[in-house]
Amino acid sequence: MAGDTPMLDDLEKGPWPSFVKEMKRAAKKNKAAEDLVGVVELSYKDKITHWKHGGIVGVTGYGGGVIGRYSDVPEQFPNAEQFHTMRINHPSGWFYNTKSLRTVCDIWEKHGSGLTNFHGSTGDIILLGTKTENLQPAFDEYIEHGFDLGGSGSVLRSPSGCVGPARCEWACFDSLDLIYDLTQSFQDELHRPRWPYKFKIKASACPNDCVAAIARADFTIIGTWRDSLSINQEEVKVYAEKGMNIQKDIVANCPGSALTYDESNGELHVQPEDCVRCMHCINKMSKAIKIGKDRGATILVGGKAPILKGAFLSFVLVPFMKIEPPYTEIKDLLFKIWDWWDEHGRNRERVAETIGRRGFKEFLKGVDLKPVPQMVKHPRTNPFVFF
Amino acid sequence: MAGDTPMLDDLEKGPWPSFVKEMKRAAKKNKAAEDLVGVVELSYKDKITHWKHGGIVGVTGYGGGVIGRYSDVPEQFPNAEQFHTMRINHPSGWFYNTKSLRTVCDIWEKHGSGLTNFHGSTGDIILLGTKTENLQPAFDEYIEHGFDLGGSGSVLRSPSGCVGPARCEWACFDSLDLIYDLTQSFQDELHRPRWPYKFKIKASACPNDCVAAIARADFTIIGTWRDSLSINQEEVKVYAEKGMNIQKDIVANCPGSALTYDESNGELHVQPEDCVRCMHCINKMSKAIKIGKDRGATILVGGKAPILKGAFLSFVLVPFMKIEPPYTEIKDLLFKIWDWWDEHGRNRERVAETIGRRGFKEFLKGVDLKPVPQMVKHPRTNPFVFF
Amino acid sequence: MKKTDIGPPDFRMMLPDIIKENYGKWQHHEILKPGLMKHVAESGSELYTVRVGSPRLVSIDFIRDICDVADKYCDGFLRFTSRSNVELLVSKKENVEPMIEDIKKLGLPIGGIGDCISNIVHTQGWIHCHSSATDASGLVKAIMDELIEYFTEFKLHAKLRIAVACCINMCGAVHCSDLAIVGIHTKPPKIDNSKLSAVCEIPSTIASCPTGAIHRHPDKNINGLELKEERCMYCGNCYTVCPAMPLADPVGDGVAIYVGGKVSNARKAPMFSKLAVPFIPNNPPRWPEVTSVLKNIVEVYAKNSRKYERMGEWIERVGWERFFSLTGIQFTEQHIDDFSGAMDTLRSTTQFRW
Amino acid sequence: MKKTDIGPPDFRMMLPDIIKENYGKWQHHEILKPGLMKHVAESGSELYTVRVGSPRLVSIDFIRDICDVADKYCDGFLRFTSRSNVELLVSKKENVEPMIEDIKKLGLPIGGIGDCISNIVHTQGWIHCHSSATDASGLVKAIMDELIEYFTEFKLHAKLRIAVACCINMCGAVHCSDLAIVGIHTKPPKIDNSKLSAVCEIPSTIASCPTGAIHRHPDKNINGLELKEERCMYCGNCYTVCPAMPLADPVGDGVAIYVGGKVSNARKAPMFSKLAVPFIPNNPPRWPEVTSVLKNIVEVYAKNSRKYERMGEWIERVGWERFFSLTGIQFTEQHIDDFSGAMDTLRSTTQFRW
Ligand code: SRM
Ligand code: SRM
Ligand code: SRM
Ligand code: SRM
Ligand code: SF4
Ligand code: SF4
Ligand code: SF4
Ligand code: SF4
Ligand code: SF4
Ligand code: SF4
Ligand code: SF4
Ligand code: SF4
Repeated sequence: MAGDTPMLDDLEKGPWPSFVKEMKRAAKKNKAAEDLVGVVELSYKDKITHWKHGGIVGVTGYGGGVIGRYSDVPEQFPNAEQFHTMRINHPSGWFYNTKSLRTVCDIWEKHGSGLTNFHGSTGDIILLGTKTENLQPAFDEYIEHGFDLGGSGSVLRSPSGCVGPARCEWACFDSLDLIYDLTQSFQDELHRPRWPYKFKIKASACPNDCVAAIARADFTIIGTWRDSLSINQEEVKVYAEKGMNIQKDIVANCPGSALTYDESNGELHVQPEDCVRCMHCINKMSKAIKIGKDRGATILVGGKAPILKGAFLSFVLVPFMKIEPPYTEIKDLLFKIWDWWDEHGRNRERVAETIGRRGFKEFLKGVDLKPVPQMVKHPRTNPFVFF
Repeated sequence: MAGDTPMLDDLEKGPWPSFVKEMKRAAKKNKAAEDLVGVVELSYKDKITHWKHGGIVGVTGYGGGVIGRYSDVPEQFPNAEQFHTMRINHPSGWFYNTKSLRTVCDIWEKHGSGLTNFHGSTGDIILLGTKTENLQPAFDEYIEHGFDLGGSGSVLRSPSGCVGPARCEWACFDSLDLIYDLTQSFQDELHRPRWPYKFKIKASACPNDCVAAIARADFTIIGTWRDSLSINQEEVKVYAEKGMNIQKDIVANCPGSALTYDESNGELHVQPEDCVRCMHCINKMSKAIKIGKDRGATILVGGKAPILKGAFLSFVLVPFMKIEPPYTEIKDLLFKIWDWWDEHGRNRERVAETIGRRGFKEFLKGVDLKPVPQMVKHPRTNPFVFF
Repeated sequence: MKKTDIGPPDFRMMLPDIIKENYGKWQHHEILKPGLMKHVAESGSELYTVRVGSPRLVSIDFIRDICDVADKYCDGFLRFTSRSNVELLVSKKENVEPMIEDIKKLGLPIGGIGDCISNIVHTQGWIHCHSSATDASGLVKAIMDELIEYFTEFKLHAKLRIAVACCINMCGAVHCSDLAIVGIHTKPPKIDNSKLSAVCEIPSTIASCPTGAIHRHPDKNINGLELKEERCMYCGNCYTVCPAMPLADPVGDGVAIYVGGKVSNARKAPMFSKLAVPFIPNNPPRWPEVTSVLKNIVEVYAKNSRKYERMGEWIERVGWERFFSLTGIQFTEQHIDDFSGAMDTLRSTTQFRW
Repeated sequence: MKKTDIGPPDFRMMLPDIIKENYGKWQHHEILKPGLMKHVAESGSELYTVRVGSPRLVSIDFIRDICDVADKYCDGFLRFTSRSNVELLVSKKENVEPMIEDIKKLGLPIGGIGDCISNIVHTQGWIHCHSSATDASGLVKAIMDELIEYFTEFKLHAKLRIAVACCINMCGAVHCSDLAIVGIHTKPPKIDNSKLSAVCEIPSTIASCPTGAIHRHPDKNINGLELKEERCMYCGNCYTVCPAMPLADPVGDGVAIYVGGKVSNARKAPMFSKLAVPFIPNNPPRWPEVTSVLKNIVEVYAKNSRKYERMGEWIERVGWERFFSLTGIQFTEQHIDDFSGAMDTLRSTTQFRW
């Protein structure tokens, strides 16, 4: 049972909504949640985590989707001794109807602590805190109501994508449909570990990258176009009239030096071959400047966090690919990458690390692609070339 | 004896002065030079060098300054069988009076092939081609006439510096005197190998770096100033009148974004704390803009060619140091660096490589310097920090 | 056979009519005020989005509250953002203000759209993870309480993205955030040789250490491991592989602060965050030293940056030396990289500021 | 005891009066025409400098010729530049033009000052070095014959520095040149086990190889070495340590071309040169394939660059993809780095041109 919680109580104050208030709300209805409050207060006092290394728990037929978790203070907080989480795969773009959402809540009220993360940082609904015995029944009910587990362990993790065409004028492909299609197509890869390590897919439908794909996904799909953006000169004039300093704030910030602004006639022009499609001018002059019409995506690979060889940003693999159902080209590429990585990757080695160890050249051959200058920031500086 | 040399002969033609003509000029007077023409023609035919690994040859009391060289075709070209070079240390700034120069030539006429490089890329006078038996007599005569050997092997190499105050309005310290003083002070380091590998010192008296010190010297001294450059507005106007586009060609190229040009009154202003002293505006508006008055140098370390860990550009060690005779501060620093490198460096490891292997942090401690942000392009990105 | 592998629900079930009708046909948008924007479709339809801050760690009743609002004003649809905010999508303009009132009654902040601080991407911390060197939810609450005005008002020249990770595994885009707070250990693992051989595989534990700090115990009678402590960089990789090597320590644990990362390709290419403050000990429940450093950085940035300039763009323009002098943060040997590729981060030019 | 360690002569002996008098007191300079500039001192004194191209590999008679000119017009003083040009320093204006006439009679070009190509920094090559994969002097002669107009006329927007090195030891600032021509081997060393053990130390030869390609000969009867050829990157380090491992090969040797380096701190910080053409076989005496590639690059650069823009600055502005398309040079797998730190050179942004 949780006793006094002065430290957590302090975090109920202040303008930002309080997770402690939420924990206490759940605690009122659920003993595990109540004990969780105690465990966390103890951590605040001891300045140390009270969770042990997770054991392997799960549901029938799946190799992941559940994170086992045991407390190291079960005597004090017996109801939180087992506090596993379930990862529920989210609908593309994190769109919900309230009916579905309420169902998710109701099932969790029945089988879990009533605490959740909306969402985990990979994108899943994180259901926090249940016992081993409840995992299967909870899972069965979720499946019944149309929800399935996301990934954990050495599998494909739940793909995610930006809001895209649902609410954004800049979507260069249908990020929602693509993510849904890929997720459905790769259910086996999501649920049954067979790779060296985890693999993540994220899709942003334009270079603004609203799901931070380039930093967090082994396979990064970022929308772009091959023709030119278009400029409506009348709208340009409206921006200028409203006080925008087009030369300083737009033109001078263009990384491609592609824009020229003629103050005399108020016209803004683009040199299409110089535009690197950074989105800046489009972002800031949304009414005047529109993305191109020949749309698709750049495919990049290798993004990941620092463990173990340092962090990577994804790097360009395919400068341009059309992204259209049934998405055959992108799936073929994924299979080639997985095959190569599966064959050459060591245990706990992300694909970027395997590429780093074996060389990008070998990787390119492995996935049947030709080198192009778009793949590099610059050619090599050293003379240590293999022939 | 050299026979027909059709390939080399072809290189006598054309507008650029011909080294073949020079070889043949020497060949007329000297048998070794004559045979050299044959050896080189053979290389042109065979597309391969005809020189063997050099043996150890030298002069009494010195561990370097001579490069031993033997031909692999001594039967064909007996007079070039031994073709050693002597490196003669140049006067600061490569200034000569004709009397000294003629003396250098006369001695080489007597003891060598009569061929030279003015200068080798470290900065020495390279006397190309003599026999072992001539080395000591040649050396003795050079010493007699005030010239000494430069460095080779694992020693301090002949320091060099830009023309500096002798003919340049931008010299922030006396590069000629500094180089002369250091060369004289470190004669022992120049002539007697005792280090892991070679060590080079170069000094450019301003950031234009006219001796390419940052790329080629383990210890790089580049002039700079701590106060502000100064601008003469009248002269600015003259440049503008003569057609210079000050906004586009000067202001927009300023890497510190330190300049503002007011077209209305024709004035150019600098924000001194933003100026990174790149020299651009000064270079292009030499009459209007002058370097600051509180002058000294930035000390950088580590420049070198690619063998073996890849090339390095020198990196900042001391952002600012006053450079004034007797140059005690800079010499103290050199001794500290040499002591640390001597202790920790492996065989054939340049100081940058030792720093890379042992860590910049340890190096800083070794040379008694505190970390400052000017030492880095940016702080670390990874979280793998030692405490 | 049991039903499995059905995947997530089809998102098409989750879209309100206005989105279905104008799918892929949005024309432009306008940010009307903090937390409120309007998208206009080619058809002329207008969609209002109200963005609501969430603590992310929520009870099911929180979700139900939000569902009530969505039922009342949004035809029963809503979404979450990639930074865990709630977005309520309104097709009727007249619903916007009443809805905002209702949300305020729930005690939830509205903001995060446009040039401001949005929700903090974060992780599990002491709530759930065995790896954590700090708490995540508590840090987020403390920081957002301090910086709330940057969420609810326009006080910046660009977006400012904050992330918190409770250990250097960095679950989140922490390594590319404008401001990143990362839990770190600063003491080597404490090896428990009494249970080690029972729970860990010795060779793979040795192999897990990137610095080669772990080796077999020299005492042949002990079937366990020993550590070259001076080689340990507290990365925790051994602990991930072997539970008998915990690093957590009440004194040694705390956070580091990294700054200046971004992921968008707008203007400058994506950048990693760089180390600003190497270590601040944990001081729950409010980590006052952390929040004051962050507030100071945000204020200095807000004051000195130019229009549209993200944190990292501003720092690149003025230089890191200026960042340290303006913020008063001390530059230490820890700031100088010593990981692989470290030599490339040394300044190989005389271009710098005093 | 013999006299030693006297060091070079004091440079003060080598300075003409006009320099002694105005030492450190120069006020500004003007470039009057190709190869001629005037420095004006605070005192009002004027010093004219005429820069003369030299093949660097010269006979003593060449030096004597130059001394004659200096005696006639320059009070017996002269200097050489850091790029091996001769500089004649004239204090009397009326001496300038007659001296230029005399120099032309010697067959020497005048130029290299200002926005042009100066002399090529280079090395020994087949003239003197055992390591060389190509000749240096011959390449320089062939290139300068082709590009002479860029030395004697103003046809560029900035300085263009060319360097030639006959092997990857790169004696010179080759790794930071606008245009760099580097001799390379593309065949592994041919081990001569018959003499190896006599002339080389086996362990240090094995240790010299950065890729670990060298190992003891598996045949116990042979006291020598064997090579994993596919691991060899032809760096030549083993050959430097052990003469019984020569790499030179008439077919395998040739040059690579690197572009876009610089060392000055003006505008952009110093930069390394980057690979443009991985390999062109040796074709003496005039290496026509090399000179035509270089000429093309120079012409494309001259045409497309902006005022004051060095080669590397131009390429950075337009992008490497544009460099390859404008020059028509093929991009190959060799261009992609695979040395240490290689991953940092991959393009981690969607910003690029088609
Ligand atoms: C809703 C959301 C997508 C989603 O699928 O959930 C979204 C939505 C929009 N983003 Fe975004 N972005 C969203 C996360 C991101 C992220 C990812 C992140 O924050 O982790 C980024 C990359 C951030 C980075 O670089 O570190 C991102 C970088 C942008 C940018 C580029 C900003 C820049 O200048 O660097 C724009 C364009 C702009 O704002 O000018 C943009 C613009 C937009 C627009 C205007 C697009 C549109 O027309 O609908 C949307 C509203 C803007 C706003 O919030 O100010 N969005 N946007 C995400 C909201 C997160 C939140 O709750 O705050
Ligand atoms: C729940 C979640 C954090 C959160 O609060 O949101 C999470 C939690 C854990 N992550 Fe993570 N990661 C989560 C998203 C991420 C992300 C972000 C992403 O996916 O976009 C990253 C960075 C991107 C990446 O993958 O590189 C991330 C990088 C890691 C790493 C480092 C991997 C690496 O290669 O660098 C580890 C360490 C490991 O795998 O051993 C890790 C390991 C873990 C473990 C399993 C701890 C462990 O060592 O076993 C954590 C379980 C915590 C718990 O007790 O619940 N987690 N992890 C996120 C998953 C929720 C979801 O499914 O939606
Ligand atoms: C004579 C010499 C110094 C010496 O001690 O020998 C010298 C002399 C001058 N340099 Fe230099 N530089 C000399 C080698 C260099 C080098 C080193 C090299 O080429 O290997 C560099 C660095 C080149 C690089 O970045 O790769 C160099 C980068 C500069 C610059 C910066 C150019 C730039 O924009 O990057 C200037 C300023 C300018 O030209 O605007 C400069 C300016 C000057 C001035 C104007 C300085 C002055 O007021 O006297 C001198 C005549 C300029 C000219 O030649 O156009 N000098 N200068 C060298 C002549 C070499 C030659 O024969 O061509
Ligand atoms: C003569 C000279 C080239 C020239 O034609 O000008 C030269 C010639 C040789 N250099 Fe060099 N280096 C010469 C300046 C340089 C420079 C430029 C400089 O000093 O500014 C460099 C690049 C800067 C640097 O030191 O990093 C240079 C980097 C090398 C290297 C690579 C060192 C490295 O750490 O990367 C080697 C290889 C070695 O030391 O084993 C080398 C080795 C050699 C050897 C001794 C060959 C060998 O492997 O033993 C060459 C003898 C050639 C011969 O037969 O005459 N030489 N060497 C230059 C010395 C002349 C002089 O004293 O004035
Ligand atoms: S990534 Fe681009 S298309 Fe997707 S939501 Fe963001 S701005 Fe819109
Ligand atoms: S999208 Fe970016 S690169 Fe293209 S014109 Fe606009 S600002 Fe320039
Ligand atoms: S480095 Fe500077 S001071 Fe020295 S000659 Fe060049 S421009 Fe003049
Ligand atoms: S010297 Fe360079 S940085 Fe300083 S003001 Fe001039 S152009 Fe700008
Ligand atoms: S960042 Fe570390 S401590 Fe936090 S959830 Fe991820 S693995 Fe656990
Ligand atoms: S924490 Fe990291 S560095 Fe330290 S012993 Fe464990 S694996 Fe090695
Ligand atoms: S570059 Fe190589 S081949 Fe040429 S002189 Fe230097 S060491 Fe010899
Ligand atoms: S040339 Fe270089 S890579 Fe090849 S065997 Fe010799 S040392 Fe090794």
